[in-house]
Amino acid sequence: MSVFEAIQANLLSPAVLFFALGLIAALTKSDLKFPESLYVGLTIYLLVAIGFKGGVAIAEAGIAKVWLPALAAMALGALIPLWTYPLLRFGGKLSAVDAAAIAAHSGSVIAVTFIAATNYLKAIHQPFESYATAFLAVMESPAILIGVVLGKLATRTRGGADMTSLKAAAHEALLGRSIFLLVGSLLVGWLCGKPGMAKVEAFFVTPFQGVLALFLLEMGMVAGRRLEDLKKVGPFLLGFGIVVPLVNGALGVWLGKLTGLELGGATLLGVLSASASYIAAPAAIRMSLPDANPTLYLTSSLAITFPFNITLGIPIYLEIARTLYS
Amino acid sequence: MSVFEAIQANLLSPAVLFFALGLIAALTKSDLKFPESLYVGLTIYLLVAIGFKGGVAIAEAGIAKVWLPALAAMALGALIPLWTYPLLRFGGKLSAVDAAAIAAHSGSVIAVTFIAATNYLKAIHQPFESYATAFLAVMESPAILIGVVLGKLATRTRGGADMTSLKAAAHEALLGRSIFLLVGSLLVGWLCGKPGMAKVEAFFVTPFQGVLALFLLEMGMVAGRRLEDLKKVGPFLLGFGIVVPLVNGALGVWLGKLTGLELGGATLLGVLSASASYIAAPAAIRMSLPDANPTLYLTSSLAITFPFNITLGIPIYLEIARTLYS
Amino acid sequence: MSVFEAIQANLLSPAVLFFALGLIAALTKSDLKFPESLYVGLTIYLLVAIGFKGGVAIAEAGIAKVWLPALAAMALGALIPLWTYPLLRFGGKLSAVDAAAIAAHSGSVIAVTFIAATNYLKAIHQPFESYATAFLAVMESPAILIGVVLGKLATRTRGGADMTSLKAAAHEALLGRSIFLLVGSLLVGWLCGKPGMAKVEAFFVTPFQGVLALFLLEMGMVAGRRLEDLKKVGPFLLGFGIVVPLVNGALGVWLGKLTGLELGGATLLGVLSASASYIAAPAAIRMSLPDANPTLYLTSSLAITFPFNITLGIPIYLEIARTLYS
Amino acid sequence: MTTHPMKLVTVVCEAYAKEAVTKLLREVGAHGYTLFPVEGDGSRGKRPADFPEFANIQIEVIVPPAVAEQLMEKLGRDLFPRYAMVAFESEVRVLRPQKF
Amino acid sequence: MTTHPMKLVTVVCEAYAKEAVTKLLREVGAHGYTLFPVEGDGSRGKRPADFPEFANIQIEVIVPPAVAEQLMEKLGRDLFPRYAMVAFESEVRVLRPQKF
Amino acid sequence: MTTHPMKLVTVVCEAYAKEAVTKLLREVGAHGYTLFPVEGDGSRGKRPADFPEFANIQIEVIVPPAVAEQLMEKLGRDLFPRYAMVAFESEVRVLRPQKF
Ligand SMILES: Nc1ncnc2c1ncn2[C@@H]1O[C@H](COP(=O)(O)O)[C@@H](O)[C@H]1O
Ligand SMILES: Nc1ncnc2c1ncn2[C@@H]1O[C@H](COP(=O)(O)O)[C@@H](O)[C@H]1O
Ligand SMILES: Nc1ncnc2c1ncn2[C@@H]1O[C@H](COP(=O)(O)O)[C@@H](O)[C@H]1O
Ligand code: NA
Ligand code: NA
Ligand code: NA
Repeated sequence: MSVFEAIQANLLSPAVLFFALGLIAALTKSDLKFPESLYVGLTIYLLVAIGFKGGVAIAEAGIAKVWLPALAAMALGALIPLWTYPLLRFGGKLSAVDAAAIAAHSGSVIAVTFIAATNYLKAIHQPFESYATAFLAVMESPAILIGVVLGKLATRTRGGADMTSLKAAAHEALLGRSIFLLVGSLLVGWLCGKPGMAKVEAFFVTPFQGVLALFLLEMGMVAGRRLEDLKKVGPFLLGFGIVVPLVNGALGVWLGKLTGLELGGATLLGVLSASASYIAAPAAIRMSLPDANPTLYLTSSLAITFPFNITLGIPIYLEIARTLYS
Repeated sequence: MSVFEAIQANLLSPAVLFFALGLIAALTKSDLKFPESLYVGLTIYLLVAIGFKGGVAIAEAGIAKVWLPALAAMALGALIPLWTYPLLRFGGKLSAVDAAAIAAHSGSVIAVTFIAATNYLKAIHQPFESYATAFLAVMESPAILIGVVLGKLATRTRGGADMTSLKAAAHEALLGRSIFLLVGSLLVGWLCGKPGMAKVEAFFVTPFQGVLALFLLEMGMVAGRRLEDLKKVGPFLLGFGIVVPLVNGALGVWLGKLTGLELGGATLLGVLSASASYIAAPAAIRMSLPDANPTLYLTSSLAITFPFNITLGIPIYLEIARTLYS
Repeated sequence: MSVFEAIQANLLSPAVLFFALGLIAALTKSDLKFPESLYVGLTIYLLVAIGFKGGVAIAEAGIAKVWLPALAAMALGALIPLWTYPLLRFGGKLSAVDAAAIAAHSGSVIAVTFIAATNYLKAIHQPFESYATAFLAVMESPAILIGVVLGKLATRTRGGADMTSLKAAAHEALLGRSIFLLVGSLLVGWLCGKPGMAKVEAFFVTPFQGVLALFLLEMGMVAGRRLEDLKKVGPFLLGFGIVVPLVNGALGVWLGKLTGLELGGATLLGVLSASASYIAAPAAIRMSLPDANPTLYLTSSLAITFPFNITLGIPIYLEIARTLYS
Repeated sequence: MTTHPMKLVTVVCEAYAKEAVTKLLREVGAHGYTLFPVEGDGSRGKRPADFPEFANIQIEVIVPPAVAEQLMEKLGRDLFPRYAMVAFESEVRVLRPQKF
Repeated sequence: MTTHPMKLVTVVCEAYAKEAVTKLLREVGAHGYTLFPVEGDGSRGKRPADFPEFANIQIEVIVPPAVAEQLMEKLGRDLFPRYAMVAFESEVRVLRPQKF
Repeated sequence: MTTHPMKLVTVVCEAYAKEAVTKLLREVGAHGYTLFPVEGDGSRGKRPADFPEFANIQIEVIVPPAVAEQLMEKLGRDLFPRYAMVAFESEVRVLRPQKF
């Protein structure tokens, strides 16, 4: 299968098409709207399901196989903000706090993109390490923490207040609802193992792809509403939102190979490095760096990087992995 | 199986029994209540699932088979308000705006009745064209538009204002949430075809009938609350709500045969013609003909036609089709 | 399998582990929160599913087998408040209204514990009578009614007002949403029987255990928030919340044997007797005995009896049954 | 267009008090009310509204001044001691005084 | 810190009137509004808000007194006869009068 | 029954400002608050409340007049520049002044 065919197969999957339908709903100003509690319910389901599945996979594979690439994933989460910050600050001429906020986002990860990638790999029969969910679970916190510290250092003037909001950021980065659910379900899955999976598989695994399609319909609407902000962010961020994921994706794949992952797992680590959170990170940043401009970091991660990744990015990272592994 | 047995089998299905349970909840004033977001979530699920399945069916059957009966369905949607309007206006002595509103409702369609009919056909092993969902998707808009135009013509006095509310009605009729979801999911299903279905079947197809049963529990409660309005609507509308669906049902079956549908598909076109919306149409009418009295059109479609159709109507339309096709 | 192994198997099930995760979320003050409508949706699903399944089981088994143990269950529901009331009043030195409220709770039942018990029995391949759900459906109302009457008798001073709130309590005890849903779905299942089950099994049965796990995550959070009230209730209620379920559990098992149940069914009757409602009963009591202190009865049933039952209690009641039946 | 003075009485309380409050409203002769699902914090702890026991509502009712006084008095006497509850009144102006 | 007087106009109505009310707000020149999903009871029956037909909303808008008067007048004339609706105004004080 | 004057301070803001606002309430010494999930429209665009980023809340707090003044001042100084937010105060009357 050529890259071109791979991209086409991805574009015609229900998940991506429902995402496009959501975009259209937003652009045609249809009155379609998901109630917030439906959004929350879908999120809880997806995080618990992916975490549980990953935990069971770790129990099967044994921790010996997982710790090294997981550590690499954490390091990557912390390093990405460190290299993107100067790029944004000096290349993009952004204010310190905006640069820090966007840097935190590029280091962060988003479960939906990861899930879409696993579905894609499954669809084209490319095997992968299911315990890769562990990397999803550990990459987010370091990225957010580093980003917030960068922002605070750059704006330290009021002293005392900073410590409390750093603490709030740490609380959010470690115990915020999406990370808590993901890590917690991973642990539950780990403790349960295969016998536990047998009990709940019909709910957490079988219908999973359909739920994802419904969720992407909602995400399409949310991203669609941000599309008009593309004009506001300027050409630098536009390019940043596509080129930096490509670089980070390659970095992730390469590090995956280095730490002993197979082709599938390395692709997933690439996808994670390339992805940028538009749920957990914005919440943490809005609370700990309220002076950063949400239009910049949200548009970049939600309206540029996210659509790029789920349409073109995923097949490209796989292609990068194939090149590296051949 | 005799009509009598067919009706009995239908009445003892979980869907119809849960509808009855909902009626009882409303009549005994139990404090049972579904949160609105659960209602919205169930609606979104049902519309997306039915639309997607229909789209896949179109992809399988090929557009060549679908376009003619679909066109007939659209024509039927537009014609029904045109013949019921004078009946309501002169037979029922209703005001022009009320006649137009009720006429729009009789032309419109309701997904739940359609779904109940497909389940019924499946249960008694009567094959049908799955792409019939396409008819569901195209009948609603013409009916609402014609109804609103009739109402506007009859009450044109204030000139300018009319055009803007006609435009609002058109927007609602074409992009209102239920039509948007149905048509959009149909297109997605069409583009995905069988391979897409394989991915999401476990969510959109397997549990579908159970979700419908739960939804009908809610619909029973909503219809039950309208039951006391039966006294207010008078004997004409009571008869109208049962006789007109029978006529339209026969019309639909006949047109289905004419345009080449099999027995099952013709039955479904009959069910669609006979059904009356109590979700999309009321929303459109309340916004574009606010002077029409909701008690009249809602009671008629929700408390008379809908319960009649899902209990007795569906087996009757099938019987009509059997007679016509034998 | 020894009791110890049985308990361990239970503790490592997804349901119990997700409950623990919910406790941790509450104790670490994570901002994880389920929207109320998700909670309501999960409750509706669980009650309808369990009721429907039980009704189908009754249809299969025949009413002849069910009526005697069901009657015993009702009697048990009424008797438990009668023996626990004096214990609370004179042993625990509680006020009359508080004693009545707590007594009502110990007689009441909670679907989640029952469901967890059926899952547990299924997991260890212990057969049981599926129609046991009928006992769940009939035990709650008598317990609440007796409890409220006890409370009213003890505080009768204002005359007239009492009758109206007794009537309100009866309405709540018989038509309150959880009892209505459970009894109603039981009837629907009974009328549908096996053919109806075939239609909705994929929604109401297959994913059931997974939904339960998600629900217990929420219950863990709710129970966790009550944990700090443990200090307020004093040692008597702490002991009461564990010892009384053990006594009632043994009583239930014994009565189950007496009325002809097999080992599995008797265990379930024991679990029901031992369990205490923290949903339906508090609602009824808060409305009809508003002077009772919710901290006492809620902490007792939600933060003591419930966690005890789903972790240690269930395997213990099974062990009691094994001893009695050997 | 002339507007007329009325009182707006607002009650914030645990959801289980709904029946008791609306019964009181009927007794004093209010013609309607509006109910909000809310979250809250107060002397009886946080009410995050994710579970019936922690659910909170706000009920607003427009009534003539005399009815407002009666209502406040009964709320304070019968319901304040039993339920998590706060109540206050304020001045509003309406178009159709006969409606309330 | 000085605060400035403004009017708060509150509209409680069936959810289907949302378009009509927000259109009116734009016409009279309001700069924003806040919308609450509510339940209610009134002369046109219970609105338990579990189904679009029975859904109820409250819309609050802060406007200068002159705009409030205009708004109340139009509400009373154009929308009261057509929709389940209640409206009232009250006095509030804000920090940034130019915002409204 | 005698009622006592209090101030009701209302804050409408993006949901992400919740922590910042409730922290401020604790600082000025408020004893409770009520929170409404709302939708809205304002100078910073529509907030349809279907996604955390577009979620909107209204927080109402009853406080003595002096506290209200302090609260409004801090809101205007510390939070208005950072968050989508509107705040206003109005006069209400309560039964138990010591509660607030
Ligand atoms: N000072 C206050 N301002 C606004 N709302 C309050 C205040 N105090 C209490 N409430 C509300 O009233 C409910 C019951 O209050 P309490 O009985 O003090 O726990 C709380 O959950 C809040 O929603
Ligand atoms: N007296 C009242 N006080 C507060 N809200 C009211 C009152 N009357 C009506 N409402 C609200 O306004 C809506 C429409 O009122 P109505 O047109 O009287 O049915 C009701 O559903 C209530 O939410
Ligand atoms: N004039 C207004 N009246 C009522 N609420 C408003 C008004 N302006 C803004 N709001 C509310 O305050 C929120 C934030 O306003 P803004 O910062 O102007 O976007 C909006 O989403 C609305 O909910
Ligand atoms: Na990343
Ligand atoms: Na029709
Ligand atoms: Na019990």
